[in-house]
Amino acid sequence: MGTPAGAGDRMDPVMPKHDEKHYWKSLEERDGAIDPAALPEFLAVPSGADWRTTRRGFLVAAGFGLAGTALSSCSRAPVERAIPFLLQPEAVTPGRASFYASTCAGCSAGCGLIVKSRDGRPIKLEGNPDHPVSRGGLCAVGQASILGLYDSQRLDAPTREGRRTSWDEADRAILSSLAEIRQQRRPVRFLTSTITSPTTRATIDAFLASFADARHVTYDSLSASAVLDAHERTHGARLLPRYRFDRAEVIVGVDADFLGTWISPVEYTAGYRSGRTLGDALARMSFHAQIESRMSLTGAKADLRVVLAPAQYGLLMAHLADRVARLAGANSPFELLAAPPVAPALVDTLAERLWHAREKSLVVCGSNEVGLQVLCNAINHTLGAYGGTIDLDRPSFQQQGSDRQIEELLGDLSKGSVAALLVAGVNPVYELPGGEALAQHLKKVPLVISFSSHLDETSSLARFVCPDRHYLESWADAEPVAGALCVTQPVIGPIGGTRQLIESLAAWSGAPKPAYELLRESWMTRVYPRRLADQPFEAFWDRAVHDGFVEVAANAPAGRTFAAAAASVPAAAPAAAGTLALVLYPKVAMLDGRGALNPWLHELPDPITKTTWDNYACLSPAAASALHVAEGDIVRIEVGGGSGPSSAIELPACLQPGQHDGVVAVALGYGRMGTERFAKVGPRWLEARPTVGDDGRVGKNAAPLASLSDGALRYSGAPVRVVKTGRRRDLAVTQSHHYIAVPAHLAPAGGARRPIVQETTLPAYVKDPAAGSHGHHEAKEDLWPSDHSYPGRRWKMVIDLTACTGCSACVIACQVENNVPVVGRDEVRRHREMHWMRIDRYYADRADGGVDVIQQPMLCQHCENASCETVCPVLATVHSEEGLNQQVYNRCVGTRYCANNCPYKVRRFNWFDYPREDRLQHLVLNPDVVVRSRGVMEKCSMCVQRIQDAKVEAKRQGLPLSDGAVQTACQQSCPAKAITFGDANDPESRVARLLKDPRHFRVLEELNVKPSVGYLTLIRNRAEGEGGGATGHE
Amino acid sequence: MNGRIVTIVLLVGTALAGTLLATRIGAVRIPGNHQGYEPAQPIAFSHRLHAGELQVQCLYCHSGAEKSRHAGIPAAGTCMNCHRVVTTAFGAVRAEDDLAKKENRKPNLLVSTELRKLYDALAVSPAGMLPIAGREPVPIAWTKIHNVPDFVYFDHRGHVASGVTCQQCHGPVETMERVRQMETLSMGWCVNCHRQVNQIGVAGKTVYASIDCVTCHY
Amino acid sequence: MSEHAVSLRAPLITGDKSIAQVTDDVCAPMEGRPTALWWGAFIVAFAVMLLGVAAVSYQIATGIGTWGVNRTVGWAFDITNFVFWIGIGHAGTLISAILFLLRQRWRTSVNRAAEAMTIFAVICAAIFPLIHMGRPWFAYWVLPLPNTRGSLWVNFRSPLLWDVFAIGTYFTISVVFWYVGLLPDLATVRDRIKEGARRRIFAFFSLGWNGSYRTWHHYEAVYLLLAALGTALVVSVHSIVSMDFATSLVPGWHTTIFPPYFVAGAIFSGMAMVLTLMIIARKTMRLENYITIRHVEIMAKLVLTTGSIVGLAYATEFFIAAYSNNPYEQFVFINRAFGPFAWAYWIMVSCNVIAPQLFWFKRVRTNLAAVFVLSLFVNVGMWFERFVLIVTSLHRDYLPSSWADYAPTSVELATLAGSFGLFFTCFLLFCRFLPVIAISEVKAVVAHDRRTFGGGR
Amino acid sequence: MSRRIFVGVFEDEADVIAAADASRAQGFAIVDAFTPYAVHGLDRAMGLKPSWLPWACFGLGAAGLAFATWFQFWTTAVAWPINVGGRPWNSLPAFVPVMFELMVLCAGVGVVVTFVIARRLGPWRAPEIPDLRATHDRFVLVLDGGASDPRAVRRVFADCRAVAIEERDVEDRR
Repeated sequence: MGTPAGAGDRMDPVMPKHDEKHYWKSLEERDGAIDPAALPEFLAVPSGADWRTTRRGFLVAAGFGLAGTALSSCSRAPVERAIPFLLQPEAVTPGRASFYASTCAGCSAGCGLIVKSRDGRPIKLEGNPDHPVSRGGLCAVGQASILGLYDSQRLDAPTREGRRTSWDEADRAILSSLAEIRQQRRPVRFLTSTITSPTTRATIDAFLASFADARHVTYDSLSASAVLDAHERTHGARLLPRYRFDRAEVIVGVDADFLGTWISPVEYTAGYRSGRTLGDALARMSFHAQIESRMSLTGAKADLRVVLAPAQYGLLMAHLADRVARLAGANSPFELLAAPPVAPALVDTLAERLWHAREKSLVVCGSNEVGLQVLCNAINHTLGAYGGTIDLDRPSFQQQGSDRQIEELLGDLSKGSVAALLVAGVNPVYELPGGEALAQHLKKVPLVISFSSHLDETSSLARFVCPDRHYLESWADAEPVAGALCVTQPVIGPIGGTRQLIESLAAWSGAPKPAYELLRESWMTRVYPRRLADQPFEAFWDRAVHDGFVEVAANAPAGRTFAAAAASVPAAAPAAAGTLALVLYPKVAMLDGRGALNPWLHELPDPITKTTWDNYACLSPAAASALHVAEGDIVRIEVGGGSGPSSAIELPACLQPGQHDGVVAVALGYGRMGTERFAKVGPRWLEARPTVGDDGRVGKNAAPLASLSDGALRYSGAPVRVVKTGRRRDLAVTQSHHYIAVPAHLAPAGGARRPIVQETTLPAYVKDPAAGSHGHHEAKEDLWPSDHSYPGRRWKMVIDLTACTGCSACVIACQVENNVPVVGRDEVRRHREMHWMRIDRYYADRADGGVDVIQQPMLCQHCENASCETVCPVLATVHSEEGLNQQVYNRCVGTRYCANNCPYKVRRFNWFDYPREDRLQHLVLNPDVVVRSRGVMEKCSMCVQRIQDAKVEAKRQGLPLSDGAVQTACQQSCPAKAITFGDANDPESRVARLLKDPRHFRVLEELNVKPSVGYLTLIRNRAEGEGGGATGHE
Repeated sequence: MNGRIVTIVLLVGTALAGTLLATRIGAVRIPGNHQGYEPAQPIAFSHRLHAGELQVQCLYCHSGAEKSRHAGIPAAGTCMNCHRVVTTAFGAVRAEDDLAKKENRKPNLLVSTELRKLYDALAVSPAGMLPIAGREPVPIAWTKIHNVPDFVYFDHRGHVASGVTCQQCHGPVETMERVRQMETLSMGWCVNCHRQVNQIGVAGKTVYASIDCVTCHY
Repeated sequence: MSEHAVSLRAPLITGDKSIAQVTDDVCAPMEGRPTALWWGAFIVAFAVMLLGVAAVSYQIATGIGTWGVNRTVGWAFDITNFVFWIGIGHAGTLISAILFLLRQRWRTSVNRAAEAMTIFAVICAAIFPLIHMGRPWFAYWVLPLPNTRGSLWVNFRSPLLWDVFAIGTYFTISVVFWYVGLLPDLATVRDRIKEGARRRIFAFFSLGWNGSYRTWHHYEAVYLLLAALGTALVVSVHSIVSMDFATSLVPGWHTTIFPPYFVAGAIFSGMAMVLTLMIIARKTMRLENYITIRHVEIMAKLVLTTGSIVGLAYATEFFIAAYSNNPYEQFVFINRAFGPFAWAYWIMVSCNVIAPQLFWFKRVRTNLAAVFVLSLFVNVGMWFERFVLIVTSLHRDYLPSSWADYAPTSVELATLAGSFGLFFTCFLLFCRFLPVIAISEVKAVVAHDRRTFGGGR
Repeated sequence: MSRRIFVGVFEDEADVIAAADASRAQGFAIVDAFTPYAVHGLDRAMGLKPSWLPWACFGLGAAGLAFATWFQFWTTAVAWPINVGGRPWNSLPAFVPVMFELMVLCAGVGVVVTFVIARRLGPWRAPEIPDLRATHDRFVLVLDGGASDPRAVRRVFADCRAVAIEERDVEDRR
């Protein structure tokens, strides 16, 4: 497929070429080149002669000049070649996209994909709507994972002692040393992250079987090990249950960011949203309470948010368990308990709500403390959640890591007893606390084989690196949830000489086979027997490959009954004076650092802090002022004595409202090896500043601050000292004013809070669906004659603020679809980010001292009376007859008047020609969207390229354009299905129905610009008028 | 007096410039307009012969026009559908046969110079059309004639679907030995046609051709 | 009637000049060698201009990104400088046209220089709309030219396009007016020169003017007509420039009082600049007898008046915002006075409103040094007025999410400096090569004075 | 053929006005006067009609206005009507500024061009000037010597304190 892809590019005349500007310039230059040639004659004439002659002289000159220009214009534009296939492949029609089902490997959640491939190049990943796990959504990380395919810094051949070598040589060497180990019966360890692929697991087992002492060690750097361990205790089976948020009516999350980063966010978001659906026939609104110490995406969405120090989770949950048990009539598992860390009334409310909705209520805990998880299970058991909102019969395999195993392995390594270590899918030296020590120990291991596709902290220490393929080049499968078998199929020929993990293992087991055969065989023997409907294997297989998944019988250890394990209250260590509790958390984009090589993810504003390109120390405003620290001040975070580099890092401070005053929160996943590449990101000019930090990397690695002891990888709770260093580093934030209210000292009377977002509470909504509305400002009288009707289609969009979680999947989806450039840290700092789709995050202070968070996706509103259009002198932005606000790049001269005049500030200007350093990454560009050159304005086009394609395709087939035939990129990717787009003139369309919804409102409607994008009121499940939530008191 | 001489000289010059202009007047055009562009192609493929004399349908080779935005240039494989058997002009074959009969020998295979290029590209031997061992096929690099700037998205599908004939934009290709750009392909040319067909329709049936910017620019 | 009024006063031109002396005095600086002072000034001005040229070339080659502007503050120095220079450009035509219509005979001593200043200022101004474009090489697209795009014209609804026509017309008419005024003087200079290239040049540009009274007769009519048109332009141009802002929906821009407010502001700044230049000119070029204290005083009065009007406009803006009770509007003005750009706002107020009030005192009006300093203050203040108007309105508009700050880059500063360099370079060349005072008109005044007050024959 | 003219040079505007008056009284044909500045009252003395240029100016202005009005309407509402921000096809109020500007432009530039042509001025015209000081500090009155008696002319000039009086033969350009 490699060559066709190449051919495709040249075949495709609309493939955006970077020299567009140059093409025009060269024309200018050529015209310019003629006139000077004519001038000398003109100037020569008058000398000596008197004036009479000069006029004619001028005529002559002009004549020649004109002739010259005319002649020059006959010359040709640079010759373009068109190179067709020699033999046309069936599947590929140049210029026509084809779609393949596959499975995302961005994380271990295993979401379903539809890969859009154009001329043999995958250019866009979309969610698979039929997929049993993800149900059509796809998160930011998943969306962005396509860029990794076109990463020119991927290893394209195996290396030995850091030098590249051939596969044969590598295999020979590895086989010989493996044989040695085999007959010396020395220990072999295979270290991986969670592997949901039955085939891969089987292959590994088969490979290890030939060794006397071999073990497959699994760990997850974002560990949920405690959940599995707890279930081992309480249910006798070490497994991760499948949480069914769609079934839950009351959800209590304890430190579990299940909408953002915890285990399977897309799946959970979809479920969560389906439990919070308003408007149409079935109106459901679950109640969600979140107990956490920092402001997480999930907490931001919660109806009730309780801010608590990590140390106090245990006590609170104990009280919860106690109350619930009482309500259930059982006797409390605890004799006496210390006073609850929050108002007792609050605990009562939570317990009662949970009990009231028993069997439909759910408590999830994100902590990695087995004790807490056991408590959690106990509560859920009492509530009858098992079998209802928690599914043990079809459990999840999305997290299998065991902290105990990795701890043991590290022990063995330090003893130097391991003979061979094979590392796949993990980067322990970077991810685990004590990485430096591990690095030393690895040197003692005779044979270290890494399957990493990059040279990272671990693979750079390995004797052999046998680079695995990108998942879009691979044949693989996955079983994220028992019974849901997903297929990953290659959509492009391998770029570079990589080899799939299972192929390598097969080769070393002495039975080399291509991955495709390995997979089919494994399915024949393992999956096919579990089929539900009887059909021949071929049909079964083809169906699976076509759909991307197949539902089969779950052969998981059947969920046992609950055996009350000794639930104890984890001791809450009193915080030592002058210390803060450290909380290490994964960012939505960066997770554990697997996104660290992806510029899109670095530039994606964090949904809460809106900061890009860095990690930072989050402090509550109170804590910050106590430390005399302002935003951007670099602070030093010291664990324990603060001795030794590993236990202290320096980061700029970031003030985070709604965070516990006793907590400092730091994001994981930064400071990774390989981020040096971003030194070259962004435009280079006089006052440009580098994207990377002083150490040449993006951010700092916080993993060393975590701890791995007695079988648990701990991210939070460690007491740290925070010291101000006196240095500064301004953060690159896309939003500099964070509150929906204007600064108090500048606020006009009554105008402090701006009516940008309409919100209300559930009871108010039930009483009056239009509650919270600021009144609709439909202009009755119009100064102008109504010259413009929209008889044909009328594209409109509605965004449900109640559904939107702010996860930012849409932002990346838009970036990929529309070739939005990456501009680098300095440009973002200067407020010149280019994202067409942004998510405005507002805080709103509450009476009780808490803070509410509002997420509002903001994109071009495609106003009917667009203020940007009237001011453009050259008609570069005008209105289409389908109601779109068109931006014509090639007509734009770049006055920026339109951007000034846009009340929503959604227009983006090309301040520079943004360099795309990695030429290979040009292959990800969408050929249906122009790559904008310097000096032109751009903005959301409502994916007009998709509209046009759908229209033409409908015309071609002589069919009407059905509702949903056109989906914008943001809409398609949204895991919460918050975005609806369609033809408002079609009364049957979903968007037309939502436009009639009483919740529907439009931002800044009073300006009478008549936006085509509307929003649905944000509704929180709270007592009417009550702010809700509470803050923990020490 | 001396001025008079200068005057005469310059009058002559002006006349010269005038005539020069007159001769090149046809070539006066806005930069970027390549009307009349007629480059040589790697293989001297004759549309007159194929589309004209032999009546091969345009869409037979340029099948993309129906289902993709690009009409596309046929793969060499498509040529082989016929040229597996036809290796040179029919007349030449006939003559060779007669000659062979006269000299009573087996007529030997004639391959036209242009078609040889095709076979070379595919690395097959004209005799038996079998791949030549150790020879890599090399794709044929045709020269694009109808170019629009990169910021213009023209889509063949819609036009073919609504019955616009190929000749309307590409001219009487079936009469061209070497293909030549007939129209200016300027924006005005497109827009005016779109305006026109909204009035008079295409091939009798009424159509709607939008003149929105986003019809072509996005 | 006005003649009568004037006649009661002391003669405008002091030193009991004869007509002949007028010619000699005015032509003296042109005919002598340039002074060291002139050379010094010229070299400095030219160097600064080159700096500006460098900055602009770098910006055009690299991108608008070399400026401090961002997604929220799309305009800053560029349009600030544009409006500033346009404002400066108003004094010339005002003095020539309006005062001519008002039969203010004192104008004759300053109108020539003022008109020249207008032209140079408009040139400086016109540069900015050009270079503020992302793709200046396509600037000609703003002109309604025939084209092959299905005759896609321009957007006549865009205030920016109105500017193109307003500025174009204003520039053309100003040049024509200035040149027509120069005609007789060019002839005078021509006839003072015996031979050589300079004579040929002056002969060329004086269009064979021979002082024929029949020509004078029509000339008077043309001059009057141009004055009338010029007056209309002075008012219209800045009104239209103000509509760039007034017709938008940016709070702080969208204000009905802009046209008169801008015109007043323009005259204000223009007058201040004339004062600055005249005070230098009369010293360096020994024209004390032509640009007398009285001229200075009259202009000081004008500055005081317009300054007060501007001050009133500032107040009115606040009042409108407060009274309209539109929260966005109110916020913008509170933010101006007390927000992040308060410093700029208060510079503006103190320079434009408070400082000129000193002109109530005759002692100040007639004290050259004081007038000079105050005129400088006004120049600074008026630049900041535009800066405040543009930046503070933009940086915090409707959605708090997109609020942003702004800081100029070195490139912007260099560009601003460069525009001053260009202005003074042009002006110095003008002083060197053309009569800085309208000779023929002054002669008329002198003759008139002699008739009214007598004088040695 | 050449003709004879009388040239009187005066030092003061009052004198030249007097001379002009006297000459008209005597019935001499005044060819022209040459002065360094526009002498008030000399037009009356010479009996010149008011300039017709204002009419030209008005006509040109009207033409400019009409063109601007038509052109803007045609481009925005007829040639290619484009929906710009929902504004009406014919947004007349928005056209006013350009209408005004074009009017002024045509009137202003037009009248100057007309003047230059009407008075036969031009870049390459050699100045026909009876006394070089006429652009400096002298006032010159030129009479047609055709009919009138030289002595009478001399007397009139002398009475008006002429500093120089001479008779010349000039090329007749009529």
